[in-house]
Amino acid sequence: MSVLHIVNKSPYERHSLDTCLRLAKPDSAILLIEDGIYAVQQNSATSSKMQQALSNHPVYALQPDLEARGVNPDNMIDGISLVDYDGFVKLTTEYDRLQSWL
Amino acid sequence: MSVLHIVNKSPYERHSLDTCLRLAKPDSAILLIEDGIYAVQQNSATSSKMQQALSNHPVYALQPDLEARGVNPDNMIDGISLVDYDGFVKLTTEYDRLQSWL
Amino acid sequence: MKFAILVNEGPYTHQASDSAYHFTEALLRAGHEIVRVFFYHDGVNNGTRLSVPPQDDRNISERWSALAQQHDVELILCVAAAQRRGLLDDDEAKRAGKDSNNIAEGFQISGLGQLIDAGIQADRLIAFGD
Amino acid sequence: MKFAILVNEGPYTHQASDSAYHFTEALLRAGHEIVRVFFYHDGVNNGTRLSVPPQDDRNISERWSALAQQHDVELILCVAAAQRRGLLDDDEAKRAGKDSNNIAEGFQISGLGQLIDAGIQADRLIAFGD
Amino acid sequence: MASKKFLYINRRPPHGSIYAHESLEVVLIGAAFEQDVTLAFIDDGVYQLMQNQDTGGVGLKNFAPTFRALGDYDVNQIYVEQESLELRGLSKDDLIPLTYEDEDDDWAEKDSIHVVSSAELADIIEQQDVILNF
Amino acid sequence: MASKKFLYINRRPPHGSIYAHESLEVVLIGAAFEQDVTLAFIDDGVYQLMQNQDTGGVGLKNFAPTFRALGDYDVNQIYVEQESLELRGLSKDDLIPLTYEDEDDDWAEKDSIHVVSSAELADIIEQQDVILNF
Repeated sequence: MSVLHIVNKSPYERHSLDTCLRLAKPDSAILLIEDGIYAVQQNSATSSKMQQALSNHPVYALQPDLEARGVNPDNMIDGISLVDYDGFVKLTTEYDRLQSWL
Repeated sequence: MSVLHIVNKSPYERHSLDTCLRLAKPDSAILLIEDGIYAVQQNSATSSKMQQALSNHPVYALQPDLEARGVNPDNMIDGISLVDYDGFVKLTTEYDRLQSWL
Repeated sequence: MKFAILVNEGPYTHQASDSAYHFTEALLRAGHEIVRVFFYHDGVNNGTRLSVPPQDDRNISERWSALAQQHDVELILCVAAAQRRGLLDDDEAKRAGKDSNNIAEGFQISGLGQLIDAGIQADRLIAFGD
Repeated sequence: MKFAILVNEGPYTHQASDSAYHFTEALLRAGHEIVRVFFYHDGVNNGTRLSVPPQDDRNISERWSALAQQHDVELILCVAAAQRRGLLDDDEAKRAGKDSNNIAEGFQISGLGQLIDAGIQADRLIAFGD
Repeated sequence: MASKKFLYINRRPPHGSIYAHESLEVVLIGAAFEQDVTLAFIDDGVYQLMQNQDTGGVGLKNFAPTFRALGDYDVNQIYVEQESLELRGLSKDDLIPLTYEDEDDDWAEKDSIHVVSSAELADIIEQQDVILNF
Repeated sequence: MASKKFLYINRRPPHGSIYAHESLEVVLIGAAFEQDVTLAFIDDGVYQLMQNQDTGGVGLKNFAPTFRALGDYDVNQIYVEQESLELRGLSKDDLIPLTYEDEDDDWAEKDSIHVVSSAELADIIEQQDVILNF
């Protein structure tokens, strides 16, 4: 397996997600943590970008970070999977390399 | 006089400059410091935005920060004025309120 | 004119403390009065006396301490922010049962009210941060 | 599997240290080996023993110390980053002529080579930061 | 001492960093000084007011409920930028309802949150004496 | 011990924060470990390589000249993203020239900097064992 890209920045204040999506190869995965969580919201300025990303990459979001931010899972873009910290660890074993877009 | 808006973030990584320009009233001034300096470069993705800003606001850039970053003053968008730290202080006395877009 | 300065980031990591220092020096050159320099968030880390920067680099904490001494400038670390981050004076250390303190000469620990008071007293409040 | 963890931000200000801690706990739950937790940039501030957070809040430094003790996890602060920011152990303090030190139990100060070595030793290196 | 108009501008999301939390601490302390206080939530700052924040899983302190106390501290001029909400797919319904009791109107309960346009917010910024941005 | 491929991704501008400077310190230390080292400059990271940086006025340490030493440390795979340069109105001529002497080619002086497209950079990222992002 290839790279797990980890994005922890809000897509509205930083350009980390854009750069990640520009440089992530198809089949590499994307995990949203911390303020990166805000990219999951449907009907937002980010949603078309994320929908396109989902056609090339598995996309995950860290549930404890989602809950902390009060983002309703019902308002998540379809196709994003939630993981907890144990699932986060599992992902990091399934992908060969980890790239944190700090 | 009105507000001196101070922007210290790169226009390519953060949205601070956009928010500043959206919320700054005409005749308020804009001072670029630290990584905000990169907004001065002509023929860049930021230059049309800055040219428009210049029609509504006096725009200043902090020269020591410009020099630190190796930005050539010859490549600055026309109409931006350079100030040193003494000039920065002078600006803060000429405008009634200071707003740092941190 | 009376100025208050707010520093929101620690030394070295962000340019904020450097910019604030150069601005404060320029204020003094121009003869302005400095009500207070208030350190908040990671800004409290400017107040350590244990910093050992490389010899060819600036010593940010000592530079602030010297400014305080030479120009009688009040340097205040927010107590709540400082406690979280491990910046303690002798009193705070004793109260918390800690075996040592680490605050530098010229810095004082006080409440957030000093920030509001600075905003009220000063003609201009300027913030430096990330 | 062997993991190395890099923490680039200090306690409380950014979530990085919290995320790294919860991730490390989950690694241990899953039975993975932890080569080293390396603290760089403001991350070195996690190693203070002088932190006094509010009583209803987590104590980030103590939590790392406890993890080191219970699971024999190596916690390394980068020496150059630590010196700049005023994090010293007893040796460093004496060498620099400082009157006290402030490092917490379980943390050690060492060189940047330990980060590279961690990258070489570990099957996975993961970074948490701003 | 003359009263000054203080504006706190909140542009950062909660939890990813402590700025939002420590900013609220300033507002609460500041409320004791009897100045005229206004809060503005812009950009990612609007996320600070999201309902149903549950920080149990990340082990951070949840300070969002504290916003509800602002009315009791006479902090009831709270402006949220419409453009910032829309960009994020949010509306006022997603935000914690904040209210105060209006002593000039027989203690009627009133809404503290006002969703305003960028242009209105620009006017509000111009009316202040002291602006703090976290 | 088997050699690993290390990639350092630099995305932050210099001087506004210390990340770029402390990242370079990692690269220099890492060079002693005889691993395969690649550097990538993306987004604002390209500003780290700007010519004529003069930090005298801000009193910060100017670490830019240190990049010239990388060739002597066998760090000569330096990739700069074309898209990042263009967006900023920059070209390779604005960057510090970095070179190395190729021992496999009679010590001929060669260019260390390669301006590459996003697609090429994506391939380079996929070929690494350890990725460090500052």
